[in-house]
Amino acid sequence: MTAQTANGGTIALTYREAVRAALREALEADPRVFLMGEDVGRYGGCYAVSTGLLAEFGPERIRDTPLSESSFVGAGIGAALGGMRPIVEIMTVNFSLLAIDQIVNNAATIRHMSGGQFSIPLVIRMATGGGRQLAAQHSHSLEGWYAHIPGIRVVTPATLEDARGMLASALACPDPVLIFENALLYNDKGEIPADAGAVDIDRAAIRRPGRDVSLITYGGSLGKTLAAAESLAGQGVDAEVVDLRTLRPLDDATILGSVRRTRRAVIVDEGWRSVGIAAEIMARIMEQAFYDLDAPVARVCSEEVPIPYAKHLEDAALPQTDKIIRAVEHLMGNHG
Amino acid sequence: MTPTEATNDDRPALPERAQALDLLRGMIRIRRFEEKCAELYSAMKIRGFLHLCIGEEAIPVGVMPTLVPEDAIVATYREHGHALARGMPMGAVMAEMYGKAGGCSRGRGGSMHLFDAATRFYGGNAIVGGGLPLAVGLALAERMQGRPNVAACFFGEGAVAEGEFHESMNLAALWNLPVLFLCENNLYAMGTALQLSESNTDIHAKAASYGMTSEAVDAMDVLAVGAAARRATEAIRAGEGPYFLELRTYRFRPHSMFDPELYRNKEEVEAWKQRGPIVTFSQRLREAGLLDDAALAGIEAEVAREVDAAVAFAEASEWEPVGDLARDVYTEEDAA
Amino acid sequence: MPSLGSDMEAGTLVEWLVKPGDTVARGDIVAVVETQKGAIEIETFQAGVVDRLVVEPGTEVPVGTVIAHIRGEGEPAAPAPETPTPASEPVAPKAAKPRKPAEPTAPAAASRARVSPAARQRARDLGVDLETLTGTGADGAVTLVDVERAGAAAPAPVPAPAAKPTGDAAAAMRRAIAAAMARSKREIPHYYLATTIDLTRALDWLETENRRRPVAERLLYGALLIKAAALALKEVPELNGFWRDDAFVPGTGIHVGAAIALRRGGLVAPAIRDTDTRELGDVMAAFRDLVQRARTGRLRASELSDPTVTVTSLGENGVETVFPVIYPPQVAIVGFGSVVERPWSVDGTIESRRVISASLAADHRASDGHRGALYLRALDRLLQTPETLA
Amino acid sequence: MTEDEIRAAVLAALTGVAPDIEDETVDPATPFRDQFDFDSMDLLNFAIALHRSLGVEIPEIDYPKVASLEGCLGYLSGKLQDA
Repeated sequence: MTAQTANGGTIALTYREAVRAALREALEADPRVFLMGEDVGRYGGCYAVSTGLLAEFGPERIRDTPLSESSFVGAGIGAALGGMRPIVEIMTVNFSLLAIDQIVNNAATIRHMSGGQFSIPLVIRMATGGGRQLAAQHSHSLEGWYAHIPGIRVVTPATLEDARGMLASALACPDPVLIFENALLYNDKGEIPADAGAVDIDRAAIRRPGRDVSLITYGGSLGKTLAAAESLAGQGVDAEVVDLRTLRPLDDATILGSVRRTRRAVIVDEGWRSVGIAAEIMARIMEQAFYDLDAPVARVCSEEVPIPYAKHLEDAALPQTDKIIRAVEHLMGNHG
Repeated sequence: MTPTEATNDDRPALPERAQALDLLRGMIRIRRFEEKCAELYSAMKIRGFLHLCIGEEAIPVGVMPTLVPEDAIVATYREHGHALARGMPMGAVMAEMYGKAGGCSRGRGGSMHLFDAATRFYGGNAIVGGGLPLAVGLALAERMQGRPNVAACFFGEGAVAEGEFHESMNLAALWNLPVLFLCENNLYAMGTALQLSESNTDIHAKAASYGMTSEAVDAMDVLAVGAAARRATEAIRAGEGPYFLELRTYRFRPHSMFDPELYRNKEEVEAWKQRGPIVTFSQRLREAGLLDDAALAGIEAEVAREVDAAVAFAEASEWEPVGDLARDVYTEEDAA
Repeated sequence: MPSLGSDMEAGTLVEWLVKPGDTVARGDIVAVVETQKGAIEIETFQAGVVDRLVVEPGTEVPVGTVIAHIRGEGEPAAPAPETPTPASEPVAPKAAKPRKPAEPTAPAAASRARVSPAARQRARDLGVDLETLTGTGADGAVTLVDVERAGAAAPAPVPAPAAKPTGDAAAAMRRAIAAAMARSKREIPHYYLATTIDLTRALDWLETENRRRPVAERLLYGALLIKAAALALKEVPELNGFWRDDAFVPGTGIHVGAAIALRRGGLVAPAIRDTDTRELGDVMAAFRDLVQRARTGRLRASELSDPTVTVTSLGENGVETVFPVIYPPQVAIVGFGSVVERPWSVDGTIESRRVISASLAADHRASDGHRGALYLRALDRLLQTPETLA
Repeated sequence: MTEDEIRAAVLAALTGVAPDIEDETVDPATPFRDQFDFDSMDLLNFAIALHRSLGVEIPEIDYPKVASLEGCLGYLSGKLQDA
């Protein structure tokens, strides 16, 4: 449950523990911060992220809500307007659709609609992504949808450092920030510096430098993409892996800088292919780096089906390492 | 649906003259302002949707004196009366109708989205029911910060059909929050009569079922509205939790400017006009010897000057430069 | 005709509820207008006497059209116009049906050869004829590296080490060399300078150095020449960069392209990035790696496009002096001949010394001979203190 | 180490430097420089490859002795017997 201190000033923990540590730190640092959502308190969080926080901080600040996403997300917006720094947890992105009116019509608009008089310093966390055989109402990746909306920020921590550090930056941001935690990552284990703290929420990161092709991804697909890059290295293809980290605003400079170096790009996105964030990134590459390209930009996305239950079908529906490798092989043609 | 007359005995006692004339002036001020808006709309100075509250003026004028400046207000898209009664400058409101930079929302909101930080006026919200969760959250923020303030939330009876209404009733009652719910029941949600949309048309009974105090009020009587609002705010400030007022009223004008009123007949409208809040209150004041022609003419002249000045202010106000289009989407303007 | 909504463009006057001479108050209903949403009663915002009704019932008029005159109290009656105002004319029906999309009149363009955008751009720079190239990219597309190889006059090496360029490919390369070099000679006004440099001290230092180095880390004097050429460019930066769009564009960093002859003909000049800042051993390692990969067909596209200047040496073949051709869009190329023993005056005494001929071909649009001479002098000076090049 | 093994190692080093060389076409007496267009870099790479596969360190001064297949085989078998 608690992170163990290891030698060399690092601690070993899981992604879940990293998020919890970030929540604890935020609650300790600022009395205006509180956590609100379904089963965040007594149950300990649907994904056990907030386990133990109720005992530490009490029911006023670890606030169980009824199953009414629209009103508690709206209440989070109202509380932010009223001077608080709410963290609202929605169990999964699919349930956020019950609150989409509040997110899109209120959280995203009020600053602009009020001529800049009111900011919404609100953080909404939610689980996203498939791969757990939870079928078509608990497995989708709609973060790209939210990235369509001006007025909100969308971040997708894929590493332990980001799980630990993005929350503090999101809370410091005066505008609404949506944090999408891919549920498959919660059990990821690793070591981070014991003093790991806030990280920026503006920039993409190059997780693996390479010269031959840019693999651009985020969230739950980062691990699969890095695995693909390692495998490709054995074939003499030196792939660069870009972790977007933030889907809105997109870090054009890092994305385009990478593509200009490698001249080839594959976008890996767990969202559906049509009209997704992958399409947006491809469009930006066409607009700004067309003459640097040596191959058509490719993408590996989820197949266009509601995510099915059976494992082999679900696996086939989601981006996988071998699909990424095949896409890269095609782009590379006969080049070594 | 025809109005039912309250008997003379039910009516609240008249206040002293100065206060009574303030109430009358407040209602006339809203009426004349909105009549000017209709004219300016026809002349294409004001565009978009324009929803007038003519006939419903007793509600904002009755409620606002019971609120203190620290209280928070959430209103609907039919909110000119609320904004003016709350004390927002008429010139800034009119300039907003024009879409000018001098408007209370810098021309970003228009008629439906009047905002004002100085008076804690959190906007006209043009999503039916969308403002209720905000008011719940504002009340939560007051409670969590140990402040004694009320979040007053105006909405129409059409909102009662929305899920957000019920979620918000439940949440406010469950958490015992200081919300004053003000349901302006004018009998028609656009063109759909209440009995065509609600299985139980007794709206205050729905609120009562959530375990909060609830009253139905003759909202054509500014004194009745004021008395009910005072009972409600006192109870809320005493820590008794949310309070619900069903304010029975009628709009004399169509839903918006572009409405042929196919859904109600002239006789019904005429019958309600006989009970108009301005005409009945004026009559009562005359009978009590508190108002004569000269005093009324004085009020009208004073209001006419204010309306003219507001129009002049709006006309003289600058247009926001298009170069500033993207301002106030994010607090720091660095997002793509 | 009052505007009742942003989407209302016109209204049809259905009925007048007043007639001339009637007195009207502000807010009175005066007419009924049919709109796309149905009939709506029109109120007047003006009190007075109806002077004249302008629009006849049944007429559709655009928003903003005067439909009646109301005379305020005390105002004189308006004279009746002799002809109807244009604004009161009926609205012309809007263009009815959407037109069918026009049939395409031009035949669809013949599908053109698959060439990547980067390759197409580079081919234009180098004057490489794309028709002559065989693509190695996705779906057989010509890629930047294909163009670079062609532009550098190299037979297209393919990744499999055993594969050999075919006769066709070699011929295509020859044509590509022709294009690139012809462009250079056509467009670039070359000037040539040469000097002889005493290399004795440098070679002695190198022999000592190599005795203490393991075989895999041994240095060739070529690495010393490359490093010296790079450092000298820091003193004459106008030789390091490109001529583009009628202007000199300085290189970002000094990336020396090392000309490497391929075994069956042809030549490539891949970059040793940031040559000036690398240690000599590192320059040697990079140089050796490039030669190895160039001769086994494993260069990367960026290595061929990165150079900001080129160094070529033909000394091993006994050539005394090189008169090199600039590789566009670069603006300079440095050539070295053979190391030969010559009688040489040292402090007034004739000695046998090992010397080398260094030459510079530079683009006269970007620099002048004076600067070129300073460059060769710097090169000479640097090679006299080989330990500072380490 | 047999002569055949040494020969195989030398040919492998040779084709590593110059993939287009076919074993059976190597003339034993003609220097690599004349036969395959070898330059000093190729010779260095060749020496490094032999060092890796056979563990024989060839000093720079001995490069002329390994400049042909024949010379190379003789030089190496001598070196390896010494060891």
